[in-house]
Amino acid sequence: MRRFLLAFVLFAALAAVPAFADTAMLTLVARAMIFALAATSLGFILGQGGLVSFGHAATMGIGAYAVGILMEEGGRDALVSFPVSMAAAGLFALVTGAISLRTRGVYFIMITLAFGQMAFFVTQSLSAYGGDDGLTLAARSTVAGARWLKDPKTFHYVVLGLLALTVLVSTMLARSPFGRVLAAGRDNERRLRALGVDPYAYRLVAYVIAGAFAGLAGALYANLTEFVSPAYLSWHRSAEFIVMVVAGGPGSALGPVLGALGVVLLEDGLAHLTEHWRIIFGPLLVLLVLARGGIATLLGGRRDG
Amino acid sequence: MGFKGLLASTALLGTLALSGAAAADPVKVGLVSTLSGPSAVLGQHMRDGFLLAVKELNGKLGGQPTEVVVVDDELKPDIAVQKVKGLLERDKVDFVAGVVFSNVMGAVAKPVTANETFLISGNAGPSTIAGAGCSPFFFSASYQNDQNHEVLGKYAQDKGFKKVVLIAPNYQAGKDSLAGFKRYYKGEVADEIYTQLGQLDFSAELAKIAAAKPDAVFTFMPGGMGVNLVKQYRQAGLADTTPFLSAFTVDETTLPATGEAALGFYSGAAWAPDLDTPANKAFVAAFEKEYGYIPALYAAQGYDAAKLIDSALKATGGKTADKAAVRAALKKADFSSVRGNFKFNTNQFPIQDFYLVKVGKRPDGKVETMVQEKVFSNYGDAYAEKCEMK
Amino acid sequence: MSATLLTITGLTAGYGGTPALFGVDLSVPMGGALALVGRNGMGKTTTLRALMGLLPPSGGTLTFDGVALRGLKPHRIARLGLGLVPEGRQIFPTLTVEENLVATATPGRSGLPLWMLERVYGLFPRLAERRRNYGNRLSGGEQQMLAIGRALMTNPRLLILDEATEGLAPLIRAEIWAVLSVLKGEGLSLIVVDKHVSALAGVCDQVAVMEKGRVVHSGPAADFAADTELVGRFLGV
Amino acid sequence: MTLTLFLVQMLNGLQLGILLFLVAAGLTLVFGVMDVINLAHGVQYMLGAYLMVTATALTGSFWLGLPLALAAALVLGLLLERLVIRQLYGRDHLDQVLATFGIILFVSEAVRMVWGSAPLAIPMPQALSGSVRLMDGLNYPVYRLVLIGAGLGVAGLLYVLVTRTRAGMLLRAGATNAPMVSALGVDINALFARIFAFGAMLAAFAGAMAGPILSVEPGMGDNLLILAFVVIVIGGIGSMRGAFVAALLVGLIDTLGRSFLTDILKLVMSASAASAAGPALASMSVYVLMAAILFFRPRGLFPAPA
Amino acid sequence: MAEALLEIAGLAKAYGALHVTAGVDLAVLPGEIHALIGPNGAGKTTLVGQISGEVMPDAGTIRFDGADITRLPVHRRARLGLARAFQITSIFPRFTALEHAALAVMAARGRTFRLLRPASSDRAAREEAVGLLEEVGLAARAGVAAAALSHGEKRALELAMALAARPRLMLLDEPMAGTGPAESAAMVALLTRLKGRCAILLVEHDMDAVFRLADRISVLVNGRIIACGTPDAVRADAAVRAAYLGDGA
Repeated sequence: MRRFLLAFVLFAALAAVPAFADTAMLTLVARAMIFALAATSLGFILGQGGLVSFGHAATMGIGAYAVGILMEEGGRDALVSFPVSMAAAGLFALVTGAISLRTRGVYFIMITLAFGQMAFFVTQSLSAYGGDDGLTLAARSTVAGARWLKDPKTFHYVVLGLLALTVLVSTMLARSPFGRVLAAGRDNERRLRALGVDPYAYRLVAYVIAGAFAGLAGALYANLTEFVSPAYLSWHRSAEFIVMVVAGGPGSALGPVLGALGVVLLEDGLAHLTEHWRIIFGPLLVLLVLARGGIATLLGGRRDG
Repeated sequence: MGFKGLLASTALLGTLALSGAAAADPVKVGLVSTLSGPSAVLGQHMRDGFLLAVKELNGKLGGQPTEVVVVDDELKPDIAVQKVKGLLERDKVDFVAGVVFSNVMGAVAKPVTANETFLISGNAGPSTIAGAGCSPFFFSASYQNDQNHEVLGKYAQDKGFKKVVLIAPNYQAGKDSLAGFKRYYKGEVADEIYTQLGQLDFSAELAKIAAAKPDAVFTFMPGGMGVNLVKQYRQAGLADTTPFLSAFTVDETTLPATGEAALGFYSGAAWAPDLDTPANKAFVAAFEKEYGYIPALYAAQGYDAAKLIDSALKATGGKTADKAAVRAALKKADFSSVRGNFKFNTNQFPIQDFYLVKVGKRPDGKVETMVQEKVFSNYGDAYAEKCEMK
Repeated sequence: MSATLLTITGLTAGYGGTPALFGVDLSVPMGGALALVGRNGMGKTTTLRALMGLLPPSGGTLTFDGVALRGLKPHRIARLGLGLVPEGRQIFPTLTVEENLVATATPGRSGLPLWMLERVYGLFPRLAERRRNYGNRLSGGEQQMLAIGRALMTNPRLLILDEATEGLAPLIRAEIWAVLSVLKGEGLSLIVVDKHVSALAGVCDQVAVMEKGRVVHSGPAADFAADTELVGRFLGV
Repeated sequence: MTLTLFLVQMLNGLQLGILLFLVAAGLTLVFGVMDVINLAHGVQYMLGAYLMVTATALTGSFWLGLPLALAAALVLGLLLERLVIRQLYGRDHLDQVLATFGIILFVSEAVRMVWGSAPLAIPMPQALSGSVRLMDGLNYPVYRLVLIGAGLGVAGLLYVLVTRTRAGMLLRAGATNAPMVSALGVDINALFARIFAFGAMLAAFAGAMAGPILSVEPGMGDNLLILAFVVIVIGGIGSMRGAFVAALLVGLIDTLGRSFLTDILKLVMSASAASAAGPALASMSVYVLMAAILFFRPRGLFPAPA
Repeated sequence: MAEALLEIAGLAKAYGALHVTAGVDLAVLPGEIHALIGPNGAGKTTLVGQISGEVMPDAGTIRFDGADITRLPVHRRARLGLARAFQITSIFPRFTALEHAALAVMAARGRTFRLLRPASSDRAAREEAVGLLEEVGLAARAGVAAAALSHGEKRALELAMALAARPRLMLLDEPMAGTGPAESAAMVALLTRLKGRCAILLVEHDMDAVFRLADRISVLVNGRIIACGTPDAVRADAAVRAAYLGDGA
């Protein structure tokens, strides 16, 4: 109940942002929310399944490139390009996940990094689509022919709605038998196998779902910046997602959201204070860890508890 | 409702409200530069050059009190877009200046010009913006990306080098660079080597070069990569046998690190610290006095960008509202560039002279690039005709 | 046997807030041997863990040769002269037999005959034969000998054995009991946790019986072993 | 493609591999023994190079500067262990990732504030500035040969240290059962602190040695850190032997890929397609190698004994 | 022994020079309680691992209900009706006993691949889980978090989870370990009730319980079965006495 109220207050606050924010503020908050969406999808496999993907930015970047490339080829409508983004990212997750999930722990972290880097270098060599310079979008996607997304406030609410949907889906997945099997595999894989369940297929499906939602985040991000770049797929970005999820607390559905919003807004706030903001931000992360647990653990219990 | 939850939510709203605060009146310029990460030194030069000009003008541009908002694009295009939108929407800047890297320019040019705000490039000059994608709100205070490479290509051709090896990082600017070189060089290209962006060690590439035995090597290897390549080129003994032609590889951002290893290496540029114009002499002296290091190309271009804005605002009497008037004033380029000859082409990129420069030692023992010979006079870029502006 | 080497009074400890020991009192005289018995899960291992500092006690006092042990880190406690042969042996699998013996060896300050490699090999010839084998390649009996040898190499004044004969073949078990007798004869003090009452009575002077985190009976070991009614009550089914 | 060129490229690959090994060795020590994922290992490499810049400037000598820089790195390593890392033992890996990521941000920014963002250089020691003619037109700097030698020396030293000394035994024992080691009278915290600082010093040694051939700049440790992780994962976590083999493998694959992949592709496709695909494939060759190895051996080449 | 449910022949596993199981032959008949005893380190844990599928044998075969399962992975064996109860339960420490049982039921019935419906809405699974808890005497504790259950209750919950698969053979690994006399007696009573529902391979140290429950006993010493027969026969076996019951323990 407490968590429900927290979610309500959080989303109400985000919904109220356009009432007082200027466009720059809206852009910042939209970026934070898109990262929150990607972080939520990572938080699902990381928190529920114990799968630490170090290539999450790659799935998001593939989603962004799907929008960019489609637009370059004349496919402007979000009703086409967004599902294509999700499918492309999901397909990437399916192929790489099928291989990566053979490994465990740190080996999994590193093999997902490897696939992420491969995707990164592929986008970098896409000369037809700007290569390393990236690709400027002609405009934001249309929705059934309408230019809704052009308006920053509408865009804000679209992102907010999709973020809410993602959090909802992640919560429902966590509570389903599927989610329980995933969590059981995380906590005691041996016992789960003895129940007659091989967690591999469950993990793969979870990995693909997370990838597809990261692809959705990428599609939104391409529209926000009206630009796609290999930088979106870099391992630095993947590391940032892990930081967001862990900072917020991977055990709860809202943790990654809070983590992403906190990191993005704090970075922006500190950057206004000093050019050397990292000298403050770094120790803050250390203190956060030393003070034990993430923001969400301070606020309430864990999802599977 | 948990108290802590409430606290967190209100804190979030508080952050939003605070950073949403509005700003004051004078002429505002947003200076976008790369100030963190491995390439920060380029951005630092550009920022210092720009700020030096504003300081010399007593903190005023066109006689108006001026506020310069410096933002770090972190060399991440999406971060740059984010911050530029902040400049446009929140700070309501009248000009955006700067931008070191083309991929950042690719991301920010559209939002700035679409907002009908003038964008004065302090370095990046991608071909799209010089050509079909040109905009009345975009002015380059630097050069078009291909030009410096063309200088070396022309020089290699004139000099009669029969066989060269080209080497550049495997990304768009690297490919453009080699294309620019080949526009004027018609001899044999023994090998085109593409390296990984950010590569540290070039021993494998140097071995290939040595095996090919070219008359000269041309490279585009910016930042720390260039430092490594120069030092290793020298260490491999190639410097004694094979001329090293380069663009954006040996300049005053990298020379402090390469030191004498770069002596005798060639580069192509529209400017060098020893370029003999009165404005330049004053600039270099003032810059060294202010910051304690020798300015590079990026500093000179940043300096010129500020002077260009100053000249335009003087012409409009400090008014920024009439965009057409500002644009007309900018186009005149009525300021004394440290580069001497400087005027705008139809695509609002400069027409200027380009030189072959060579790393040499100053009387005080420091190394810098020195003008060797003029390769192009009043030279415009190859894309201007694709621009529909007249 | 007048002087007391180890005194434990009112020891309480627990795991994650759940108390497991409720005021344990034990003492071992200089050169004495104490048998600690009781059913599984009654707190014997927990007592030993608390003694060694591996589990911080929540109350009580522990004094070893006049030094208060509470609050000391395990390595400080061990260096005072407590040698642990843990439950499950816990041999280092990536070290050879000889390395297991040498790695944590400390020169003796106990006043007792010094333990060196040769002496351990003399005590357990099987170990000498397998000195180059890795710890995870030994049989259970060999591992147990190694665990005892490893503890002896720290030259302790008090040797603590937790279920050192569990699951071993009778011959090997007998060999270990014989070794313990020899060690005691040399003046080494012992705490022995085991289930084999008659064998215990052959080595130990005193017995303490634990039940549900308390010492519920203590007395001469021989008397206890002879009292089938007592043994049945505390150890039988 | 002549045989000489191929051999020269093998030598280049060997040298890159040695450099990677020096960084990966410290990482695998800290990770394998203390079970701490230390992302800050890359900035320790960077710090080593910067300390070397200052130390050589202060002493005016490479040979005096090197021990000074290493000592400073050792002290900083001990300090970092005491302030932060010590709190991370036994914590969730992700907590360690987060905290050491914070350290990266802090140290990188601090380095930039102290030394500035322009690339710096470490002068090559006079005695080693000569070169050997390996093939026509190409000199191989003596310094690089020394670097290879030093790396092999360190590898040998590590081998002896781990397999032959008591410290090495304790290190291996601590890796499998730290509480038991401490129950036998060894101060495990002090042992860990020393291992961590030693690892930091190894990284600093790599940075200091790389300084004369590479530029010293902020962020120089980032990509190397990732490559070092690739190395220890390919080798099998905690295995020093694995780290050595994997480092050489990665060094060779990377170098040979960069040297010959485009030419090889030209045999099967058009020149323009090859020069487009070659460099991209060469860039990812290391990652393809890792994915392939983990596909067939999910715990690396030399998995730790169960 | 053609009708044996589980038939093990020549099973072996060595770690280096250490032969943990060295040619084990064993047969479990349908419906019987077959106890496996032996001193610690005799190879019981490895043998249990080999039967459940966690340890792949170096040599030998395992047949279950006539089919060769020597190389099948754990979950496939579980699906064939070979259930295993572990020493310690709690997949999720904060989940209730009922939720644990329900997960086991859903896993057994193949109803776990449901993505968006809450697990708690599966009525049928819930009812079946309640029935299982009643069977093992945990009905009154259904709503208690697994971590808060007593040791004996956790063992009972383990049994409930194993029973959820409606197994034909249950592998019970030391169900009496660490339990008090009362809990031990309750476990014996429970296993007596289950007798005949499925075959049970019982690995246990508590001799009293073993001799009370088992139809047949096999004795494993140094990786080999040295005796197999009725309790009385095993008790009378000289080799067994020497090797195992020797010290009068």
